[in-house]
Amino acid sequence: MKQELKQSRYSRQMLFTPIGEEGQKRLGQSRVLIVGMGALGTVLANHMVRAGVGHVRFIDRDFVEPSNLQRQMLFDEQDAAQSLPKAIAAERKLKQINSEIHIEGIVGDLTAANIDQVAHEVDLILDGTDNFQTRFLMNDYAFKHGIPYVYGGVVAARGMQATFIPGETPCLRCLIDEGQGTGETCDTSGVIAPVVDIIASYQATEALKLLVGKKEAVRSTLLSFDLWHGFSHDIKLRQPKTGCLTCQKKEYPALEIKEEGQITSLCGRETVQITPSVKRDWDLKEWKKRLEKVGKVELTPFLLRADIDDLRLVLFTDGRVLVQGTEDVTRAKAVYARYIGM
Amino acid sequence: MKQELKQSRYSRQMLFTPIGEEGQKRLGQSRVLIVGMGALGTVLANHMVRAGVGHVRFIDRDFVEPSNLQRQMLFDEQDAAQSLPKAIAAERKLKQINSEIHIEGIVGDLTAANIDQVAHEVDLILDGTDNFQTRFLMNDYAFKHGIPYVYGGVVAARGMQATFIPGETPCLRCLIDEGQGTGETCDTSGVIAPVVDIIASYQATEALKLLVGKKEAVRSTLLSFDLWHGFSHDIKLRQPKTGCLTCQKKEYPALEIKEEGQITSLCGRETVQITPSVKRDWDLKEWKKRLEKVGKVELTPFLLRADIDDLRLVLFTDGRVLVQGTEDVTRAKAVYARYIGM
Amino acid sequence: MINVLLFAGIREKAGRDTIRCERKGITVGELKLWLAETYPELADDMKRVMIAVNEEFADDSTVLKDGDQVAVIPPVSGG
Amino acid sequence: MINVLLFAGIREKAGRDTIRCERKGITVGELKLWLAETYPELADDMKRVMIAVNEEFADDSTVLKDGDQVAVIPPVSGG
Repeated sequence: MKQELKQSRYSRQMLFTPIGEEGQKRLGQSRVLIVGMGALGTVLANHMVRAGVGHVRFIDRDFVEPSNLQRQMLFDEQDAAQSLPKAIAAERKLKQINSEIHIEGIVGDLTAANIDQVAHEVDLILDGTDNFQTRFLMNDYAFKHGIPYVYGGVVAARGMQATFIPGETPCLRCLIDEGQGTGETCDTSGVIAPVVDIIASYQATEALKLLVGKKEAVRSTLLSFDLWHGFSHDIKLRQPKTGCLTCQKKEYPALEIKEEGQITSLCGRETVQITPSVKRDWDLKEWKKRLEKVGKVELTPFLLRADIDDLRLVLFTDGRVLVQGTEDVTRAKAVYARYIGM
Repeated sequence: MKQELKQSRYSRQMLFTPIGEEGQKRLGQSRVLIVGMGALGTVLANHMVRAGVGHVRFIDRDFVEPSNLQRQMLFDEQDAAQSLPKAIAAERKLKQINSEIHIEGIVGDLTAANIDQVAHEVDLILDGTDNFQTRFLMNDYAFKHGIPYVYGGVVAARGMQATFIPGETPCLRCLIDEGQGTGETCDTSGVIAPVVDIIASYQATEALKLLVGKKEAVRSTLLSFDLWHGFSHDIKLRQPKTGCLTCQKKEYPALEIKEEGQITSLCGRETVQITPSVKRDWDLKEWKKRLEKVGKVELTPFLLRADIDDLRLVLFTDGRVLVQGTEDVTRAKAVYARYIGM
Repeated sequence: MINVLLFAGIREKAGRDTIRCERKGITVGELKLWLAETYPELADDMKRVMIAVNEEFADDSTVLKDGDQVAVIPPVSGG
Repeated sequence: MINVLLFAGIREKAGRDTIRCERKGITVGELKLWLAETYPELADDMKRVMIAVNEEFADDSTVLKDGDQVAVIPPVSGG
């Protein structure tokens, strides 16, 4: 019956001439990595999975909380009630949407130590993170391995998007100096969901162009706009920065594995994350026994929560700890040192 | 604990200054109508529900099919396998996302005969439809009752968005003449999901501005762009059209109830819909008995499917019939007359 | 000289993205008629397009000036 | 004269959306220094902003010409 063909899953996408049957086949043979499964990440994953990208891999270090529901479109109240890791909750939802492709969620933090393994053989990297530290890591990896890195960022009603392609465009490091604060965060300025959707949808579009082999259609600008106040810029990216450590000198500084553990203040979360330099394999039941002496603790299959004083510690099996209720890195370190040990 | 407050559901939206606590309260007291729960409609509903709009009502005449999954973001494979009406499938998903607001899905076709009831006391109307016939109906109703109508449209990688506010802007009828074909449809040109998300997110943003009382922030332009080929226009809307039947002469032609049943060819579907002029109350079990003499029939709790020759008829309790497998209105009418009766 | 910019399916049909019109003192309605006569493949589309003059919406009665940028944009109905 | 356009938080801090700079032959780096000195409330931001000159990305060594439009845009890190 002719009807069956017309009703096939990707028919409307194949009718779009620049994709067509050939492009659809290419999508099915593609592999992408999405780093971060928060606001941008959930929209990106939704697009890649519905479009029929053959292998969609993602990594996220966080779990679902009620304040995520306003904008993180794959999560519902149950996910928040169960404090599911975002990579797990997203994988469940996405598999209900498309069972014909490979969907692979990883609970963890992308670091210089694991990026070779996590980004192994992907065709491009989609940015769903909330910090420039991880962005420089993705950027340096992408330029070292000759794959595109698709940047997106949002705060308040503002968004930015650019696609960095080794050998064709400048890189993120040409535009922004590492190590400088970024001013506004979701914690000070908030964020509205539509700007998230729009930026991630621009990222998804550029990814589709690359995956179906239409590199010439990729927008070679940094798009920057404010959805509420109504300004918009499309800034041309022409020359790499003279002496850029990533795309000119090819030193890729973000890929150097540092000895000390990493400490990050998470965007908009009143949370400090402490990652050990060497991956641990923690027995959370042991930690439960230890910490229930000093506070109220709760163990789920994926993490351990401990309320101590006015703070909450969240422990993961890989040795990561979130200190919630403060943005003061020193205080977080102190609490960590006291209850977990440096 | 301070943490609880910061983690509250809408905290990131309230941190966004133009919304704030006052705006969030207003959203909770608002009521919106979304017409159509397809590509645009699912994104619109997701935004309204996550943002905490107090009462989200929507109407859709269609059911979920596999070809919808590529872009209609609230639906999964189960919904398609069960051929759930879109309004039902969407309501189920949305209630899992936010149980604290009122969510109301209506299975049916918006017509001049029922719009008074369906749009009763809403603050604005969001456009998730795929045809200009229904758009003129929404436009005329909105201008008669002094509420905003938020237009969006997509095809291929192109999108358009404008917000029509009685007494402040021209109306849809000032821009487009009724009764003229629209050229490209999803059936001839396809559609990609990111352009859907972007247009619906622009619509959602303008709706949020209106609902929180920031009318001065609303964009007074017709936005038009092509996401793949990279052009974009922001066309200023200044003067209403001289003698416009809706916003100048206040005749609201789309609100006239016509005697004959309505016949519509659905966008990209090889489907003709036939709606009776008077609402029916069909017993689908009776229809099953009648039609199983001439073809293979299947009854679900919501509809009856009958495969007859190379066509499929889908009957709903309100008397609507979809004739699938043809776009030929005359042929559809003939089949309808033969098996259902005019 | 009026510079007419074409978009979407209209651009593909015409096989070009701009058309120059040397007629003077015409209205938007007259420009559409001229386009339909000069490029018969566009005649059908001219009945339903939206016209922006210098990025501002214009109806058929708008009079065009020398140097105007006219964008011809088909309305989008899908959703 | 160089016309400097401010956006987002920077616009709010400065309480204005444009600043005119009459200095001649300066680079983007020198303009940022001048802005930081002239408007101390912007000094911190000048360390991390991105600069577009006439809608094209520019690094600190870019030399500015009379009439250039300079957009000062803070990078966006959330997600």
